[in-house]
Amino acid sequence: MIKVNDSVVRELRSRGRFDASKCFSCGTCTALCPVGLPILPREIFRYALLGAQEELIKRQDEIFSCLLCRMCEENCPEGVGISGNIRLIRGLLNEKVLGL
Amino acid sequence: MSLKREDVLTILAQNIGIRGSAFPVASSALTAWAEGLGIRKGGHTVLYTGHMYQIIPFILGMQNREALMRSAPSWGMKVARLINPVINLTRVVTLGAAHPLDVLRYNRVLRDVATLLRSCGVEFGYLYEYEEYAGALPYDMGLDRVFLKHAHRVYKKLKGFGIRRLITVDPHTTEMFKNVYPEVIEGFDIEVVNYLELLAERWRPKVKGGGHKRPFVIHDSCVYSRYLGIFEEPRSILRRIGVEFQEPLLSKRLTHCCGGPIESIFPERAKEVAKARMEQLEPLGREIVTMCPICHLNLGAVKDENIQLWDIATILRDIQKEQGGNGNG
Amino acid sequence: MASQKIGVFVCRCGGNISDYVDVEKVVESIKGVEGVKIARVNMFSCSDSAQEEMIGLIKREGLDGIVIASCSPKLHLNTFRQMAQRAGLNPYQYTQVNIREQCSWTHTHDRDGATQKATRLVRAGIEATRHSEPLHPIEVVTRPSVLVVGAGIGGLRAAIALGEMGLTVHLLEKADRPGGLVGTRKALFPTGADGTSEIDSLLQRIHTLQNISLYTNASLVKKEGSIGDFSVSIRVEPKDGQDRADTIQLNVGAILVTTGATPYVPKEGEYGYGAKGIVTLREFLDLLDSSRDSDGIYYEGKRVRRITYIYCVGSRQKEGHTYCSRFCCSSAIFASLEVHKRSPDVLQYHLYRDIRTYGSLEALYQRALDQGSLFIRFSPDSPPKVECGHNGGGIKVLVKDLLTSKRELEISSDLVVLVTGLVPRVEQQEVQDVLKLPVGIDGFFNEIHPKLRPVETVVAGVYIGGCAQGPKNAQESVESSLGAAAKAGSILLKGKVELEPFVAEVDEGLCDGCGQCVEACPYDAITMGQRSDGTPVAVVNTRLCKGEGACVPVCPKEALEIRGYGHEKIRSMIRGLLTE
Amino acid sequence: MARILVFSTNNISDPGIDLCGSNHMDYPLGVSVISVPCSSGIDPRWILYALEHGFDGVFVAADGTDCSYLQDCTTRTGKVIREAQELAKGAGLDPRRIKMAAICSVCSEAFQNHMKKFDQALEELRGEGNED
Repeated sequence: MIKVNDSVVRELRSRGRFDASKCFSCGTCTALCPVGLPILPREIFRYALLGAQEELIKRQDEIFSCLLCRMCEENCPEGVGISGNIRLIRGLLNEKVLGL
Repeated sequence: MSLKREDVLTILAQNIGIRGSAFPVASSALTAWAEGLGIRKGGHTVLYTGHMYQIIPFILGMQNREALMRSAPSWGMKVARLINPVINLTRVVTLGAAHPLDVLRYNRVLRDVATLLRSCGVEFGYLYEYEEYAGALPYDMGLDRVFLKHAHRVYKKLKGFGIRRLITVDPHTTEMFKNVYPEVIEGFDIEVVNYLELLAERWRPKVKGGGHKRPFVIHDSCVYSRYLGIFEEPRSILRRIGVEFQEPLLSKRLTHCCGGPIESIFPERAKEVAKARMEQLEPLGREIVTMCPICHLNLGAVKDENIQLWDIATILRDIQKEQGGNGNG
Repeated sequence: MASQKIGVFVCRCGGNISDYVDVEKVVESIKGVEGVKIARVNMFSCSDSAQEEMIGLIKREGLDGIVIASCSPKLHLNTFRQMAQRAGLNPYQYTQVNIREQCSWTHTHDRDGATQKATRLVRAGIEATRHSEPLHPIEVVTRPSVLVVGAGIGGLRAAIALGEMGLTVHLLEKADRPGGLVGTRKALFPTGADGTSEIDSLLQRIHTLQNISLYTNASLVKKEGSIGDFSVSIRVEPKDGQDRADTIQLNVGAILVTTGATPYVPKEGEYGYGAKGIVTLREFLDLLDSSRDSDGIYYEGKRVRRITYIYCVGSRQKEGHTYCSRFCCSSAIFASLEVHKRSPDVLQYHLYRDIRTYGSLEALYQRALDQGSLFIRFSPDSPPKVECGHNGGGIKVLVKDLLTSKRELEISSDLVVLVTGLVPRVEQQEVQDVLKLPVGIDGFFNEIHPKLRPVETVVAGVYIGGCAQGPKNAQESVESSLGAAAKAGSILLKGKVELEPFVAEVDEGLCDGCGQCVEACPYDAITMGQRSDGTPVAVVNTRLCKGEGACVPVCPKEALEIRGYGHEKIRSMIRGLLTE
Repeated sequence: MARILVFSTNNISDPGIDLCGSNHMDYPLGVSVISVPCSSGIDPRWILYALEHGFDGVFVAADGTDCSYLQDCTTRTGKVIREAQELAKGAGLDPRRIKMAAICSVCSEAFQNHMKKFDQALEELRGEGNED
């Protein structure tokens, strides 16, 4: 079970323009990802929006594997700022996990 | 085995925080390219390298020493993280690692850029040892606090030199100054222009005879094409000097990444991405044009021996020389 | 007087028919059929030139019946009936045979087979025309007055539209004041218009129109007569100082039913309803309406920071309310946008099955996504569970999120909004009983066809609009009510109306007066009368008869048939279909 | 190919059957349609007549709950079908040759499936008949 923790979203929004809620999970991003990680980026956004910090921590490798190449963002039908969102999640993890 | 993410990030944060650079190497190595060009120091308009081309030979050198690091004991990196704030480990590790030919090749790109700009009458200075890394890597990695501190410091320095306009030479530095700094620094008022934009606007090379028949294949940088919308400019300049080129299926706004951005943390994954890109480029020709030092580095790591990678500035300069001109036509 | 000189026209329909059916062969094979005077092929039967040519042939050859084998009668039955009329034929001695939708387009791979089938269909059509009687539409004179039942936003707008046409309008409202569901709402989606002032301005308009009478506390208690001339009784409840209700008799030419619907109220305990912090959509809208100037959202004095919406509460159920109420998604999302605007720090979770923000309302959904609303889809097999706080604890909503492979989520919420839809009003039953209007499976009044005849009912002269025929938003209610008003206006302004002549008919020679048909008729259109010799015989009231034919199969003597669908006609069509 | 007579209704099932054609969805060639106002008005004697005169099966495409005339249309049509089946039995015909299903104005796929299955079922019945 995931306990929805609204502080994560509040924190991400305080760091910058976190607009992952626009995502409607069509999967275009996943299909186009040159790294080919099936979890990128929609599932990660879902966990972030739900405040499932533990799930994000489990997927740090994927989160840091993103090239920020914006292939997905260019083709996102909802215009989600995917690379910006990934950056914000990295920031959150750096702070929470590494204290950086 | 490669370096762990937390080690990379920690050392990166330390390097930026303490030494102001992601990859602190000797400042002589950063400014060597400008020797003998007689570029004035400072001024309202400066050519801004952001260190990107200069550090590539060191990264290459370090990759060659990977075996050495692999043999280090597992506690090694812990110790490294502890001592890095005191001793510049990057500098130590890379000492003498850069291959002189690589240094020449990448420095040459910067010299070519400077010459091309001059040939269309652009005047500029250079900050030499005072130039700073723009901070793309910590920004991308989400090292927000470190990055913000660094960006403010860089901006203050630029203002201190009275700089009004930066001419950038690589996509990452361009993106940082053009889009990121204005977002995070209130009142950021320095104009930023990429040298490709300037060439597209002003360069009128003399062209003798027909087109240049070498079958070049063009590879766009993600940052140029998708972040900055710079993809018609390089094509326009290449056409202007008679270069013919092939477009891969994925190009311009849909260009395929070279894998570079994750090279520092996931070198194996980065290589796979680079190979995938190479497979798209290779069938179209043996000479590939890149515009970004990171692309050049990463594609270079997976290319066949018979494939040649050229930075766009080098190609333009070479042909300009063949055509026997320096100035604007 | 059956048709003896029949003209048959087989249409190529460009190539739509002739690409798959050998139309020349069809014409050849029916040329010898008894009664067929001429048989031709047309390129486009519906074209002006082809119609003129056919009219010429009908006149020249003295045809008394025609068959056109072309597209579906849904498209051109009336076109060709009018053409027949222009040629001096009775329009009901025309038969349209559908060899496009029901032949060429369904059997595209077997030209020979399709050609043979087309021939059989045309033979049946010839039989139909041969056995058709000239029929005449039933003409009825209409009174220029209308009864509108229900003065919500739809009824008010319809009354004004009819009043502006110059018709006398009697507007009935069951409650003590008009306005319906919109009358108390401050912000209507998607524009944010103020419902209260909207209704006020409509009422002002009504008061300026002399030919509209508004009755509040009033209900319809009796109806007699039929289209064009209804006689209705309305009962007006006693006002202060009166002790008796008034009954008023009115004569009207048409009746509009705009009785609306009512919000679904969850059962006690349904998703925790009844507990503190759990409200219906309507209650939530009231809460927003009553605090429009406030900067945050407050519930019982406490600032709300997390709102969870549960959609489809009481809608799309396996039993009971099986339908979708259409407006609730948009309404809830519109409300959530107001929350985002007033208080951006409120986090909003939308637990939904499907989002139905159709047309331009999709923009609301997009805006909600953009502003940070989180949409969580659940399966109807595992609806969310609401756990109410004990000892002052908050509310927890548990839901299996389909997008994270059915992981169970626990959402702590300060306020839970049950997004409820609309259900038929209990009071609707009276209107239903008085007007004998059929209702559909959902309990709302049924139109003849949702697309082709959306505001007409099988009771000629009675039209439905607004939520009485199914849940709608305010704008759609007004649109359909205005549609009903236009339909009523079109017959009343003309002064007369023609009804299709397809009503039941008794063959007095066969009827033995058993009376089974009287019982079978759902519209009380058949009564038992007497022949001149005193023997009982069934009598059809053609104004009440709807022509559905429920009486036909029950008659042991085959004495009853629907005009145009007689026993002999059907049997000969069956034979026609079997002739190779 | 079985010969199938379909009784359909002007307002409700006709549009559904027409939609098959508009979508170029094929069904067996032996299917022919006669349209009436409402399925409750179909006379069981017509059904028997069709079977006795050469149709292999009769299918009533009923209005179902969409009927604009009658709330109890399905019940009434059901009664028509039962009576027709009784008549068929009385005449020594297999009552399975008579079938009914609700076909609405968008039921093109349902109609296509019904026709394919009914055609097959009638072929099988014919096979059984030959063995007798």
